[in-house]
Amino acid sequence: MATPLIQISGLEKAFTTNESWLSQWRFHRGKLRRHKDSIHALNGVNLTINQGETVCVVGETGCGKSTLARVIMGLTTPSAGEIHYLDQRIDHLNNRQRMFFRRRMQMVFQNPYASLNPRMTVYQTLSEPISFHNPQLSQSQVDEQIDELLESVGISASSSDRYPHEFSGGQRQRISLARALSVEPDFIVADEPLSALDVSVQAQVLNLMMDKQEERNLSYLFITHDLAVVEHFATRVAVMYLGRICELAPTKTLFSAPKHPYTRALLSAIPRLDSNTAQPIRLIGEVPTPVEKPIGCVFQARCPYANQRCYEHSPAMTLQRDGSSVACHAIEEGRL
Amino acid sequence: MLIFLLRRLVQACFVMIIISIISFAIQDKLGDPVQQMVGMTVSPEERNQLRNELGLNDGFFSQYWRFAKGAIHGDLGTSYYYKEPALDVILNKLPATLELAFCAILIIIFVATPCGVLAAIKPRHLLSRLLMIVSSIGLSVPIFIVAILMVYVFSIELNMAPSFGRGQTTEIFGLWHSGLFTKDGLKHLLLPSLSLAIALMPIFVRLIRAEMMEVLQSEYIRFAWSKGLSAPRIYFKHALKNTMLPVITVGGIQAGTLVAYTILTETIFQWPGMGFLFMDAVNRVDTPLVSAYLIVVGGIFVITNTLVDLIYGLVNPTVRLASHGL
Amino acid sequence: MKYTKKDFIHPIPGSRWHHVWSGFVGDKLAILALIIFLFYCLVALLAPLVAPFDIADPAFMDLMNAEIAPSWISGDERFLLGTDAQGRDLLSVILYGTRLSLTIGICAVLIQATLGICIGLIAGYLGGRIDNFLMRCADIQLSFSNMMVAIVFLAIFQSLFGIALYQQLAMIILILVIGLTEWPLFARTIRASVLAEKQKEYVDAARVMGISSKRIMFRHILPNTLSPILVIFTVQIANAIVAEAALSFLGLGMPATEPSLGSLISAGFAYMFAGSWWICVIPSITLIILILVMNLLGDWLRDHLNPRTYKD
Amino acid sequence: MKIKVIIACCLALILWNKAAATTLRMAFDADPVSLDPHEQLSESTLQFSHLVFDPLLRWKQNGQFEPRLATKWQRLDAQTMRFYLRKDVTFSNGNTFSAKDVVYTIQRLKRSPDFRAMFDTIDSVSMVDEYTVDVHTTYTNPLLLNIMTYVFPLDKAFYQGHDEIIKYGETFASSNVSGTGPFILINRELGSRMELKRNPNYWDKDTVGNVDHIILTPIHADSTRLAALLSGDVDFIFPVSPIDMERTKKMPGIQLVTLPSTRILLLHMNQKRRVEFQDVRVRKAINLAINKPLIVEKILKGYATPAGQLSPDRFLGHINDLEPEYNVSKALDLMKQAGYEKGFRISMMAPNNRYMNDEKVAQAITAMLARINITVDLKTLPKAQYFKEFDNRSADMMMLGWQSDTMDSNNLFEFIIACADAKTGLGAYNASEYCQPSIDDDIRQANREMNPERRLRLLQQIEKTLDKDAAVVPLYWQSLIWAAKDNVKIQDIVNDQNYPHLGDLFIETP
Amino acid sequence: MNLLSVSNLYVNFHTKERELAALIDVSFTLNRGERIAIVGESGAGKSVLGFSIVNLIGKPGYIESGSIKLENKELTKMSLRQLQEVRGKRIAMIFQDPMMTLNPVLTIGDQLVETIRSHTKISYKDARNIAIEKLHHVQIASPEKRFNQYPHELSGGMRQRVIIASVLLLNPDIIIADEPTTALDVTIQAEILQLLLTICRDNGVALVLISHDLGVVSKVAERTLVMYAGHVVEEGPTLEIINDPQHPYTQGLLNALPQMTLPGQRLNQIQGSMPSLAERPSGCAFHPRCPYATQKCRQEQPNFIYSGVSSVACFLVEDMLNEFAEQDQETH
Repeated sequence: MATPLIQISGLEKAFTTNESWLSQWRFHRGKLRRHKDSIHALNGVNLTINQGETVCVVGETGCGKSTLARVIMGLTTPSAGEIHYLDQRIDHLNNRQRMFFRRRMQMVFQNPYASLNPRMTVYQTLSEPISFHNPQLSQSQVDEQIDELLESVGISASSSDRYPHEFSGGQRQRISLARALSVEPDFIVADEPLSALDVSVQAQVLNLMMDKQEERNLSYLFITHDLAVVEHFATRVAVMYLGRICELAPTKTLFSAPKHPYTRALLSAIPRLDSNTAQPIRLIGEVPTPVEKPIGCVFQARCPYANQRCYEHSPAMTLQRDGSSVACHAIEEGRL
Repeated sequence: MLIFLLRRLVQACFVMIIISIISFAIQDKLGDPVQQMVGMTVSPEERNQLRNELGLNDGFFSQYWRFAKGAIHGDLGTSYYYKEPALDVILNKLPATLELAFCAILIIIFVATPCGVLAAIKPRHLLSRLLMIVSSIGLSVPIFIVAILMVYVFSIELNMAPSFGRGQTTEIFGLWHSGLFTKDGLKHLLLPSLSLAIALMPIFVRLIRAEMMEVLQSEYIRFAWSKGLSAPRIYFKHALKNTMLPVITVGGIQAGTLVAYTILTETIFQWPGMGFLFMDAVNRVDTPLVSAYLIVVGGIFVITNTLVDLIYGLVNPTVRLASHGL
Repeated sequence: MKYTKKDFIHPIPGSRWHHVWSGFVGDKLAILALIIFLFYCLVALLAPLVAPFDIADPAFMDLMNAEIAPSWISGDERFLLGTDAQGRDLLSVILYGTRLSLTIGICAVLIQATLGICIGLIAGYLGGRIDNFLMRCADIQLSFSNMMVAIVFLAIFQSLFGIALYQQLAMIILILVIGLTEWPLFARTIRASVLAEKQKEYVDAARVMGISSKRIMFRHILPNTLSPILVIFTVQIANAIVAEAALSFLGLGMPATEPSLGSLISAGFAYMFAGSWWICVIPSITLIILILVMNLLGDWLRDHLNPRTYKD
Repeated sequence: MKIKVIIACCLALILWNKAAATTLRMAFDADPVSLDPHEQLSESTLQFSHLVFDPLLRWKQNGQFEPRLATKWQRLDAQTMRFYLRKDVTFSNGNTFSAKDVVYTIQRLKRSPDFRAMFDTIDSVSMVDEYTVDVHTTYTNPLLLNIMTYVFPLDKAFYQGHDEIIKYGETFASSNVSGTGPFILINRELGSRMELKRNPNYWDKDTVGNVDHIILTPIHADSTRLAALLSGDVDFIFPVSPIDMERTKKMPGIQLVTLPSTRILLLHMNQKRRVEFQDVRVRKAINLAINKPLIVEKILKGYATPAGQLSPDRFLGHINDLEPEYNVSKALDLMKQAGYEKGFRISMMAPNNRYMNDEKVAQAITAMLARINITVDLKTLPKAQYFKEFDNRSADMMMLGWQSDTMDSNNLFEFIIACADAKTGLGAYNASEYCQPSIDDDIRQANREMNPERRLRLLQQIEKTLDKDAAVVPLYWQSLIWAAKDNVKIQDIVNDQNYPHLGDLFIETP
Repeated sequence: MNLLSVSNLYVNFHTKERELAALIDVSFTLNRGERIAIVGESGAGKSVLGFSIVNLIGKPGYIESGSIKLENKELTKMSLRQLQEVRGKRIAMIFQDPMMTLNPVLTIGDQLVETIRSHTKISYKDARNIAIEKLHHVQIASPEKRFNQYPHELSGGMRQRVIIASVLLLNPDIIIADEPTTALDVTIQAEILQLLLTICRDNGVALVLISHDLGVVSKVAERTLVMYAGHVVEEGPTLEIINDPQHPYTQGLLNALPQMTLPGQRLNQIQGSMPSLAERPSGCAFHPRCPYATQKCRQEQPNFIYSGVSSVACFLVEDMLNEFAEQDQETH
């Protein structure tokens, strides 16, 4: 049995949209009241990531998958819930206390054009974290490490004095990965690292990530909307909708037997090359913006199988026979 | 809407309190009101008694409180020179300045907009290149040189327009002496408002051009072209409205500069407005007038800013006043 | 697993500033503007060496030489640009005036920039209430316009402490007033760029690395906001010089004994219609060219670095 | 009040249309601060007094007196003078003018803070009959008639009861006016405009004056004022900056009138603040180092007379052969003798908007003093601030311009040279803090001396002492320069005191 | 006769230093009612091609030479006024980002009605009715309400529907859709594609779909053009291209897709990346990345040849064909 590396339980996050103190005042039924508008990006996420595995989080825009990544990395503080690294709770730590975990957990970002500081050379970009986290290293040791790192991601060490704009998107994403690897982490969160890349280059980066995983026994939390990549890369898949995970299953199980109505619709909607796929399942309406904390099942508004219970109670994750967990009343009740 | 105004009001109060503290500090520090009131012949004992009676020996805050209470009731002290309530003196001169600024704004709007649009839609046209060169130079010539040049050329050499004063005025509704309704008044208005406009025009021409060019690059303009709309429609309906949004914001900011420039223009053209009055008051050390001017100008800024925000909210549907708390 | 040599990807050559520079070399107007500006700077810097007369010399101001026309008119070889009403060599006075104007302009803008950058960075990076408060202040300050504040402040200072003290401190006060009143422009621009930069992932990457906020602000974000700063910097120097000139024209700037370009124009204004046009016209042209050049440079930088200046 | 203004505007409009040809639009550098002729002893107040009031007698251009409201006068004894008043004169509000008004006016003048000093010499005024008054002086006063030119009879019935005089204060008299003068005030916007119309009942029917309507606009800036004349916006301006003279002379249709005035510009060297100035050789050296003719030539373009003494040649005290001397080497020599070969540093203050090119003159002087190694820190201030500083004696060297109110040398000496005495007001403007008791004695004597010969000797004696002591640095007597359109015949009505008799102004209609 | 024929089109970008070629010798035809796709990675020039059809390439691009004929009218030679009549009425466009495509300060209704009224003389009321009908047609609920709303009040998918509605208003012959679903979520993408497909089929409208997503293309287009660095490298029926790609680039592109390998295996990657306009290599633009590149590829530009199922520009294919031909001749 794999050891759990990261454990997330009951994670919630709400953003206030009207920051200004003055704009929080509203007339409500003839009375002046203070009211904070907020968007509920995460509404109770439970997830475990085991050592050496790749968990993919899929979902559409606004489902909270990026927020999840940022909360895990401590870039935003959660409103509620806990995150454990091995057996230490890390969500409430301040910057100094978190420093140890910074070395253990790293992140690769979506936009290769923005994730590297345009005013810093590749060398500077890489040397900063290395010498920051290993102050004992001498200059030559740092240099050596950088050269090694660069070559290991397929960038010639001689180009370390160049600025990011001199590299192509794929190369930059390699440098990003090199930066993440520079502190020798064992867990990497990758937030849509491929979506800004061309198809031919996507393959390069994905290959590199897989190589590194093999090489260093890394665990990935891979966030994407591209199901084709997921199918290829993931050990387990979590499908998110409106800040909740609605289905969590091993990859094969998910793709062969999707259970949650949303997962089904999502899978059917992928335009595949083989022409024999069925008609996509149409969903009603659009993804709503979670201004109010949702009551009941998050998918109720677009679900063709929703009943009264779905509107009132939110379903709990239940383990299915084939190893997947689904949060759906309809499945629980055997309606689906 | 109500909340928006309420927010503005809070902000306005904040601004006005700061301004009033400053103006009170001036009044307090500059000159001895007792001396101004009774002249040299009164003995020091009598003066001190008078000071006590007037409360001038109290602490700063109680004095300020009194000043603020007076200010709320429109009492900003009495001008030493005019021997009238300072606020009255300034409000008497306000129409002149407002007319000057108003005409300058009109000129700016009606000249800068077409120029900026032309320069944006035909950037390679000879005329628009010329326009940009002229506006570059215009940006670099300080307003006082412009004004001097205007007087020299149009008044002295060509004798086309009078060089100073407001000319003949008529009274409207019994509260406003306007120079807008007589030929003489308009003639007097010509040079000052023109030089004021010329000083601010280049900023707007360039701003409108830059914004327009950017808007013209945008996807929705391309989409409008792809829909086969006519060019004027695209330029004036689709592009101009979007162009005007930042222009309005900057316009609001430039209102402050406009007021500052009226001081220069009024000084050169002897325009009997607030700015001229202010410089005079400074030279005469007429402190109540100086501080009253500060307060009035502060009020004007607060009002213009509110108006600009309102207009912005009306023109731009994405900034609903709701997000300001409608 | 190591990649074979063949797999290495070589980056695209060429540097960031390269195309800016090559564009610059291609633009004759920009080169001309830069040359003129450098010339001004050089002249201002070397005024004591370049000026034909030493303005500190008691013999410098000789009424005997008053109002001599420029040498090409009067034929007087001693005074290339003629003399002013006090018999001072106009060339020397203009050289020193340019030096003074530029000093005031640059120092004032340095103050603006320092203040604006700090406030902008703090407001943009920290956000929230602090941001709200600082930007409200900036809005208010901005809507009052620096000219207005400067006029009022200088006028008050003059009446409060008397002109005597004012004239001693004129330069410092001018620098402070112009410097302290225009910070919002910098602050807003910096804040806007910081907000834009903060969204970018390299900032998050740095945070994930555990790098301190201060270091992120100054080492990571600040260098990336430099291009708008550079543009504003250039344009603001021009504006500061104009502001100083306008204030001097109103009699609120440099005293006649220590003339900047603005006070030279102001003093020469009286002679404008009297035939001695050069006393006013030559400093005016000097000023206009200086400002024009700065504006052209600013324009050029704006076009090529293409930053977004402040906007709501 | 508003209605009044409207009516006035309408009236002005009507008048404008009816008699546009005889409207005089004039621009002066200042307008009267108050309508009360006794509130301030200033040029603009007196100019206004000559418009709306009439004096008992006034100066003619040739220096003679011209009877106005007093038809004739006669000395009864050493201390009494009798004035016979004009009959059939009415005030603008219809009240008739009589001796009671004169008595009332002189009594009020004696209360005025500004005029009090001048009228101290008058002990009392008595009414002999309806149209005769006797003026009694405390001692024999040779200048009584000179003083009487400042008596502009007020309407007693109009003013009495609310006639307090408050400087810079708001009083009845400061905003209401009733005089016998050639013009009636119809509209006034302080600081920007004043309108007057001809008094239809004016007593002087023989005058050639045909101005029906006057619009006075104060314009501070020399160039703007001149521009207004050149662009035809006004008909008559004062003053014209000497700088602009060359150009103005060339303009067709514009005439310039200049008169040497009696206003002396001088520098005070404060002996209390600086020990150096207590040395007569230093003072002499400073006098020698300043090239007065050059200042006059270059800065004032010749529109002034270099001065080697205080009294202009019109005054009794003037000594013909006392010319300004300029000699730097001699000055350096004197400095050496005094032990200040290396010079010293002094502060100096001058106004920058009071006298003709005052700031530039002051700058030129600093340059000249630098030649004898005296470094001058010059500050120039607007007049509102300058005179406060002057009263405080804030600088080592200060500039002053003085015009004798009585058109007599002794007035200069009393205020500028006499030892300061707060009680009598003597030496009130003596910023030199120079005190020479012998001069004080001479001044006192000259004040009572009726014999012109002896008086002449006394006054010249003072000038000689001053020259010997180099007590102050007399610079020059400033000229007055007016400009007008050709058809405005100002040359007949201007005078060296700068109170143009606009009632007598004739404007040619084309 | 072809509805649209593009032949030998060259498009350049004007820069200070030199002219950069964005499209090189591009030719293709489009028949009435046909749906074709232009596929390529970013920088391949596919959007430029789309925009150049209606002569809407943004500055500093311009058509250097070549012809674009709509039926027999030459579009490149038209005046602006004539072009404006073609745009919208005959050829309509759908843009990539629905968030940016609608004018933020005008209501949906305004933008729809003005499109109709600028091409046909018709009263506001009638135009409004048509607009509402079309909104209904693209499955927008309560179109009357939407009519008076501003774009920012709608979601992305809704906006793209509005854009499609506005394109349909004048029943154009051709719709050019430039990555119409890239900015949308998968579920919405499926719907929009479905909608587009239905509309084209039902009304006999020809569609030019510009996309980088082969999956999308395979669902919609009948014929596909593959572009690389300003060239069309392969053209043919979509199914043929997907099942039997000829050009090494097309092969690489398809092989790089994750579904082409077993899960957990290394993907078949192409080395390197697309060159920028300024650094286009000599000869065949693909040669630095091509595993089969020869000396000839580095020096010469391959011609477009028909290989049985599709047309390809590749020396490898050419050589192979020649070999076959020789073998053929030999066997004969």
